[in-house]
Amino acid sequence: MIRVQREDFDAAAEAKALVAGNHRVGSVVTFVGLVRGAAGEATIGAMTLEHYPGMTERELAKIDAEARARWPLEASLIVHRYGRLKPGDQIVLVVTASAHRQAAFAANEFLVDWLKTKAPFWKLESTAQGEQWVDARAADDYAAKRWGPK
Amino acid sequence: MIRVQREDFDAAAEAKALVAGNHRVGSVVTFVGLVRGAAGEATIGAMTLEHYPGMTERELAKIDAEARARWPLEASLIVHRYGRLKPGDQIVLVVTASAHRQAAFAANEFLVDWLKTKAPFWKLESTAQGEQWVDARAADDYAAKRWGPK
Amino acid sequence: MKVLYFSWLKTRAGIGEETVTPPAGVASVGALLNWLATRSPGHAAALANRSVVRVAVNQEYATTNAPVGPNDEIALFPPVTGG
Amino acid sequence: MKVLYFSWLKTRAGIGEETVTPPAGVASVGALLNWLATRSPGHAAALANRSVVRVAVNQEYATTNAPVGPNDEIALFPPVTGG
Repeated sequence: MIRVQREDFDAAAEAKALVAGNHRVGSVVTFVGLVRGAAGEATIGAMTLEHYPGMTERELAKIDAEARARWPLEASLIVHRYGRLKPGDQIVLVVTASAHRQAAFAANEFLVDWLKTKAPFWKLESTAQGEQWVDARAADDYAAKRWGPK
Repeated sequence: MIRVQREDFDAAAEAKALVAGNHRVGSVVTFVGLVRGAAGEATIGAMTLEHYPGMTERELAKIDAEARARWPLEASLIVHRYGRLKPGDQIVLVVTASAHRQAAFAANEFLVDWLKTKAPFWKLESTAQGEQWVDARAADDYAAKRWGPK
Repeated sequence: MKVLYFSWLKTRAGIGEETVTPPAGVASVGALLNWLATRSPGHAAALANRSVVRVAVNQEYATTNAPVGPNDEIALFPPVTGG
Repeated sequence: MKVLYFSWLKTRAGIGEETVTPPAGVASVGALLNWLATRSPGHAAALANRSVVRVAVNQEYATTNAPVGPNDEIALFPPVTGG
């Protein structure tokens, strides 16, 4: 399942609803990405996430389907926010549930790596020096590539 | 931080409290282990977790310190329950928080792997066929060994 | 043909969305980018460094030689930075 | 010397905790296990397969040749299965 929304999310409530009543689930891994308070030397006042409505949902759904095809997951969920956020705010939630922990951990890392290089979101940081679009990190491409071709 | 308790836990509340006000944290990874509803062919009615009070806390604290030494974590938490649990109940919570996701993911997997082979807990499964102590899994030893000597 | 610009491509081009009718010969992503770059100094600045311009045709990632037609939605944006 | 048994070692030995005074020659974990196995058929059954008996001395994992003394807390248990 995937969702793109302006609103905040409750990670535990989402994870609980996702596996409720499914007693085949033994491991639930949850990733939450937060807005950090600094970019290098500069203090971040706010962060605005722009996205491409329509394509975002398609890309997240494709990534989710890919993870479901690669690992024996009982359930998975991606929730990604857009709009204006403050340091400490939640940006993204990825939940993976499986009978065994290896699948839940690996699928979760895969989803986070891939959504960072595929999902059409762009971060605009506001600091005392003004507004600045965040550059893509080569480390993210590298992290995504280790999973092989999509 | 580590805690051993009979009571259930609220994973999101624990994670939130752990990183509250720390704007260096960009990634929070949460692992929750649940009681599964079946062991092979047998349906599990209940699961009792016995432990060694005192040594349990020492081992968890050692594992936690080892993870903190290996990865640049902003915060970490292990909560492990004992006593009688039902399928779907939460057994263990591991939370790791870091500036970057790689450290949070790796430290979390390390903690789960190590606590499964080091922390003195033993599972007793109750099925229609009676009570049975769960055997240690060779796969868990193997998973823990990939992190090298402790 | 609808063209969308995101992130700093939107800022540089000075426009977020426009409907364009390129000449008949403009039938691929690459040709479209070349033609769009001639529309204004802002467009030229936005498209100056093609190595950091990603393209989607009808909301799917596309390469330079992918075909484009009058009914397509083309989106231009830098490498993504979500998550 | 206090000896604790957990999981199926407790079930087989028929006791969870006992205070024992082994002979003076019993000064290592290995010697203690040999001596404990003689205390009852249950003890013998619990300790029959040493490869699945783990030992802690004063709440720290210990190997067969680790020393044990009168004031120590010794715990015997199978490989752990928590998490």
